[in-house]
Amino acid sequence: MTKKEEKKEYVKNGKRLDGRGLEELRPLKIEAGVLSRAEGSCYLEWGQNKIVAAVYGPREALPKHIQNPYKALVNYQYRMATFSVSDRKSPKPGRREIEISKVSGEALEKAIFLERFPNTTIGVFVEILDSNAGTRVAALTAASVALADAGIPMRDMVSAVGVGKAGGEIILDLNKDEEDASDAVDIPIAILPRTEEIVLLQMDGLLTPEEWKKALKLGLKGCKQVYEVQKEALRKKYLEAEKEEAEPNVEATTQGEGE
Amino acid sequence: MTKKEEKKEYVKNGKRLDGRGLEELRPLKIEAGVLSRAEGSCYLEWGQNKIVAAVYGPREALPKHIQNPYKALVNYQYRMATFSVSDRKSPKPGRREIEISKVSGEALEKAIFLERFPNTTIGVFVEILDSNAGTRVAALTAASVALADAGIPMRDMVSAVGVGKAGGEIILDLNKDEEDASDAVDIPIAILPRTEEIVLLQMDGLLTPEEWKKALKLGLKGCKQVYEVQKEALRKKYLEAEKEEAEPNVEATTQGEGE
Amino acid sequence: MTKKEEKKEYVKNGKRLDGRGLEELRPLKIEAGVLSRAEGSCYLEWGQNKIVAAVYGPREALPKHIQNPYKALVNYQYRMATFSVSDRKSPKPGRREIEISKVSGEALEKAIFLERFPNTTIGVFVEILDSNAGTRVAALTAASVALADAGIPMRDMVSAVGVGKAGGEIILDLNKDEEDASDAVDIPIAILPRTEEIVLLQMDGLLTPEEWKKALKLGLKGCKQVYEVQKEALRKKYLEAEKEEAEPNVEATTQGEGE
Amino acid sequence: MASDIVLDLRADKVIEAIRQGKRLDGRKFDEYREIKIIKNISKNANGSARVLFGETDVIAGVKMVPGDPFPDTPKEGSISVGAEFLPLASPLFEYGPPGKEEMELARVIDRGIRESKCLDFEKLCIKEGEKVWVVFIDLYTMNDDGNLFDAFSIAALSALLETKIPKLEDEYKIVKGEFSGKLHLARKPLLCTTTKIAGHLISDACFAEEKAMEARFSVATTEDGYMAAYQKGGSGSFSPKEIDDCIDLAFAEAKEMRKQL
Amino acid sequence: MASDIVLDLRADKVIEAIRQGKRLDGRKFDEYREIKIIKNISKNANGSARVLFGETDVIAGVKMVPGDPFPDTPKEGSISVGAEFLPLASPLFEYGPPGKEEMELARVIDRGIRESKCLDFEKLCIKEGEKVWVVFIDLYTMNDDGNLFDAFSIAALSALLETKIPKLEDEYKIVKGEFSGKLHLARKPLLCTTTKIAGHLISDACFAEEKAMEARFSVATTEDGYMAAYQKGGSGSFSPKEIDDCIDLAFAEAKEMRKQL
Amino acid sequence: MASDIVLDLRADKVIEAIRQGKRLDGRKFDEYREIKIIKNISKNANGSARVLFGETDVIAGVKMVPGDPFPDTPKEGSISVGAEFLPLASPLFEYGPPGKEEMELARVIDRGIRESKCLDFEKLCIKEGEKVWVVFIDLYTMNDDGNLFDAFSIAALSALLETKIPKLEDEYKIVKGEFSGKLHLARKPLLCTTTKIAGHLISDACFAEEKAMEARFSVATTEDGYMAAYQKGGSGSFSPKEIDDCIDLAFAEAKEMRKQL
Repeated sequence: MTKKEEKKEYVKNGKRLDGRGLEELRPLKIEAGVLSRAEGSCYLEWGQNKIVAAVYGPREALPKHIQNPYKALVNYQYRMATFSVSDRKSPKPGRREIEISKVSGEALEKAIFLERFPNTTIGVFVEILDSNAGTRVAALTAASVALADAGIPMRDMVSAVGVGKAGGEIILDLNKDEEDASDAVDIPIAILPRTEEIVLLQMDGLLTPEEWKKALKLGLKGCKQVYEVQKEALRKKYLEAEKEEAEPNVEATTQGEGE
Repeated sequence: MTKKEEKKEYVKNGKRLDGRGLEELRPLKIEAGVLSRAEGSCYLEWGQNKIVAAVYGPREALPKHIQNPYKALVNYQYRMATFSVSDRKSPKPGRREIEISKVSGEALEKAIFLERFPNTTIGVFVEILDSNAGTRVAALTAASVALADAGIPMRDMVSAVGVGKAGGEIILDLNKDEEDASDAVDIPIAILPRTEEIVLLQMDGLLTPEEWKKALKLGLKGCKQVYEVQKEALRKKYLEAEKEEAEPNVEATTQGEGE
Repeated sequence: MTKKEEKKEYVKNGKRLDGRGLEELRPLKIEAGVLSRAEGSCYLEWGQNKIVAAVYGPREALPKHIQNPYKALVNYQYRMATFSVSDRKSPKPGRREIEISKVSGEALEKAIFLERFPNTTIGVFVEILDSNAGTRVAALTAASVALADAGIPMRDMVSAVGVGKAGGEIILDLNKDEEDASDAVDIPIAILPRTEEIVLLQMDGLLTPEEWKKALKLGLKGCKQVYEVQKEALRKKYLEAEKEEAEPNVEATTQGEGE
Repeated sequence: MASDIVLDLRADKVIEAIRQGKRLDGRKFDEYREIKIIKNISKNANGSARVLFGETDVIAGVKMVPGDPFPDTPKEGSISVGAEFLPLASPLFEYGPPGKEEMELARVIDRGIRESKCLDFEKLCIKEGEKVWVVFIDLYTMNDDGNLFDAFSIAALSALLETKIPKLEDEYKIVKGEFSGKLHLARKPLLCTTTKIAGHLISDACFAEEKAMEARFSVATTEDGYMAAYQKGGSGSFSPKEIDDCIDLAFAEAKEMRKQL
Repeated sequence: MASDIVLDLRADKVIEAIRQGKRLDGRKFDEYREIKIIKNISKNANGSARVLFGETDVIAGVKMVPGDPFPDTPKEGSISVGAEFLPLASPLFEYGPPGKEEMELARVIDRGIRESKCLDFEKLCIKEGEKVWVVFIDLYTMNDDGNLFDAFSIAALSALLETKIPKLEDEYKIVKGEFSGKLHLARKPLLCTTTKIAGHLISDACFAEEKAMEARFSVATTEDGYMAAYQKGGSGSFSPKEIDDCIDLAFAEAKEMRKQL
Repeated sequence: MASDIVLDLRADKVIEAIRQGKRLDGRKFDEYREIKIIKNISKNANGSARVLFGETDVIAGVKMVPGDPFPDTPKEGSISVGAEFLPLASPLFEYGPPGKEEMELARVIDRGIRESKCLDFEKLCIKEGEKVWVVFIDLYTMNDDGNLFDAFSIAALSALLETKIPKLEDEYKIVKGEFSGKLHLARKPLLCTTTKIAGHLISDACFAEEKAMEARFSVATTEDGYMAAYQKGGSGSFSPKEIDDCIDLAFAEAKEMRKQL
């Protein structure tokens, strides 16, 4: 986490170092339903970030004493492959991964109709295969698509994006270089896009309330762009599924174990 | 554990380096009932040692297979805060803490009418906030007061003290300097004061049976001094509780969760 | 794991460095029924290897969810004492010990009539006290005798031996020097001797299919030699037991807890 | 367990009261309990403090230890924050490896201190590329009556403000009982947490109120008008407007608290 | 659990089919599923690959890290293979410390690479007795439809074949994004696993077939006619003749697979 | 479990017998079982011994390893004692991280050796401030028929008395199979444990007697009249007079045992 070159310019002529505009996302591709064993799944590429998400459940929560008789539990696990970061990560989950898993799981809780599945647990497992800043919001975005793919009833999608500051500018979807700016501020944000309810919000770095107002506006806008890509991925999956159903299902032998 | 200055004198003109007589305790202050969530609690200062103890239970012992149908289990946990010692302690409990927890819990078992609470466990949790020799006996002394404060029926208090040898002299309540003497012997001892039954006794260092006889006498005497301070703390708490009961109890909203 | 002296000769005039012939086992001694608490036990010396094995069970498998309603589980544990190897081993079981435990347990499963003891577990615990190559096959050989000593009904014994290559020669029962040869190949093999069914087989090192054919033949031969020693140990134990039964059993007070 | 039912009943009462514009203990929505700060409670610590928010009772202790620098910041010391929810403090806490709540709390406290740049990490360098100070800040609960976040934040800051830097000799060996000065803090970051219950924003929630909470939002602010960290927790949500209100509250309340340091 | 019964029923079907000389998915006994290899799936890895065997989907990533040599081999680098069965891949997998199946798999992959001498450990020396390269090969499951052994083996080899050696500066510090060349492999060891079901030998068992398995035998072969490692697993047995058949199959199948690298 | 009931019945019998002045196996109250010491049972250990007390069967092994000195004792080596209750030895033992009974036992054995000053820690220094010998003493149960404390104590001492110091070359590297001499012991500390059952003091309790025990008291004595450590265990108590009796027994019994070393 070296904060290099105090005077580095991160925006020149309205363009960032990677050529993006201030309010521009990195390329985002989402594919739903990529794994056969999981109830729902998603593969996502967002800039250099590469992420797979899978959903299992709802199944009976075990051991029994963790069951909640009023609602399902969300077991969200965010993990990074050892080789997905610049320095090799230990295979054991670190404190960062555990904290991200906690707040991301809480963000999903608001979106899911948990009360329909008392005494159960919904497993949401996300693996980061390659990374370049913004993996927690990318992971949440992928997880939300995997939940929808699994047919889990949801109030709304969860759409997430990073927003923040680098070189004095408020910008959308920071990459690693920007996150390493000496004045960098990183604000992961996730919302239910239809109501703008904020379900995940973190920040670190020095930020004034005025800068925050600007960042929030940009964040909400970014989340909605992400939402469109999520919906498109699900639409595409749905169309494919319809097409497949018309044909004989020759792959049936490897489906159904998850039940 | 440096054993410095082989010829250091630990007693001069009947006084120890900190001014105490050979058979004199360091200042001991005990306060009962200091924590609202616990069933019983105690704050204790003994020289530089600062200790908090809390009691929870009896509650059903879980998992069920650990239950004893004839008596309650005592789950005694002695722990040191990372900053309570000279070199920072790892947050994980060490072997020393686990051994002390075991023998201290056994010492309390004799004092409590365990047979009245079959299938339950009584949690006795002690945290050392600052230390300067003699923490295990100070912890046991505090725990005993916390048990009484919790209303756990007891045969007798457990009163404990350190006794030992430094610079060739048998002395009461060794401090850290004395414990670092090259010929130091440390003997933690705990008794039921009314019957002089010994419920905790450990020793390390080179000691002759004759020295032990002298040390034992001093230890029993010390334990009884400790006993008086314990009783006084409970008497004071009792008087305060009576006083409070006469007044309307406005704090009731934060009591009772422990049941 | 230094591979020293590329040109070292491991066989001279048909003799190996320790004087053995190419197809000769190191001295093997087996004694059955050496521990009173276990249902069955075995002490084995094989060259420098010294091993104790004990069998407990069948007893109810716990927690219940691991139970198999069709057969007993085999819980085989291969462990090395910290001092049993050249460099001190950590007291925690390593990956090597866990892998060996897994494949050795699977090797025993074929030999035992597991289907007679549904919902139970059979514990087979092996401790290496001293070692010099070939401990996993020695351990399996000892475990098999301990199982028979425990009266567990078996299809056949499991007899095991190491075979392999050093200095270009296919040899039986490699010792540590031979295993350290630059071209060393190590092949632990275990069979049911009456049917020649192979129940354990591993290999590492560079080996051609032709060499394997030769090694296999030698391995089968070695296993059968081991089988004879196993049977002899059980016969001896059986005779002693008969003799003891004729006399009054004064040691009865320390038997029977394992049930 | 019986205690869960008790908690549920109590949460209902909390919500009922708040809907009527009241809190069970009579406080206003934006009112903190009485705060007591007791400094230097442990002589073996380099700095320490015990903080009470009403009956909530927590301890912070600081130890400075010479350690190896990270390879990519050879000139910088570092901090390490740990939080342990001692079973002393609540029947719901158990000993064991840190749980996710403890980790979240420790990491939020850590970010408030780290990102506020109140500590100059370069001044914590002992010898470049070889040895730096690691400032261990360890947090323990004594009695949990809610709002551990804010209590730990003020305890950590109080302990840091008291921290004496150990004197070194030979090869980075600490001379026991001697010090080379006091740790310098450039800013005083404090965390203030707002809890959303039944759609209302509440300051300094007590334990019973936390059981009724939808979500919480914690903001670490500095005396010169910056936010250094924030964190939303809980399964509920906040509207953008509510977040702004939380931020305003956090600045106002930290200002009051700072007077007591 | 219900799923166990489903598995048992499925195992019965697999066995019935095999007794009639058929497999449920129509493959011949010695036929592999379609193999797809996608290289360089992670830029932060020094080498990486994703491999699909039908619906079985696994990832391998390589990181080269400067480390301390073992005292008895001061001139040699080393490899470290880890396998994690991610819960992504199957309802039967859970997070946690590696289980015995993961350890066995990692160790068999490790031995195939190590013993084939495809990597010259002496070339992985940076400075004798001081610093050597440790080649970490980490394997993750994405979707488990059986035969993880062979899929991981080809993924590991593919990742190694792509591996770029990081550039070093100063005291063994990696220069990010720069490389000093490619890792050289002298051989291409590949593991092929034969599964025994109802007395017949089957290649590339899918998940349902594995549930019906008596035993398996995995052989790592090289293109120049050597076996570098093998391993029998499962509670069943093999006759000497069956082992020979497995070895023949392994050489033949590895030859085919090697064409796809 | 059935076995618990069996144990309870047996404990009743033990108590009944002791009340009548008898022990179930016919021994006198202060009588030890036959002790067998088998030395050098492991060539890879630097010293080792197997000890039998009747059917109680334990192993001790010593490994001397060059290690770093503690910062505050740069001229002193150290010892490390570990005890593992192997499942071989009893249906009540399980594999896993050391339990509190194992830790207590290891620490009492450790204190008997350490505090008796039988080992001169300064002679275990290899190079001041840089490298010292760490003497690892590892204890394993083979068969538990009671009184593991005393059996482990005599096993540890026997193993130490046999211990050969490894020869070193280069930078503190052990030359395999070569030794620079024998470890010197200035004293022979031995632990003797007295068990209180039904108000009577019993030596060398067997397993069934331990189930009936109120409390135990272990004393480590030396041949020159010192006690080096003691430890009370169990939920019962001792009167001051009983402690004195235990101490007298310990001196007398250790004297007898020392003849067998």
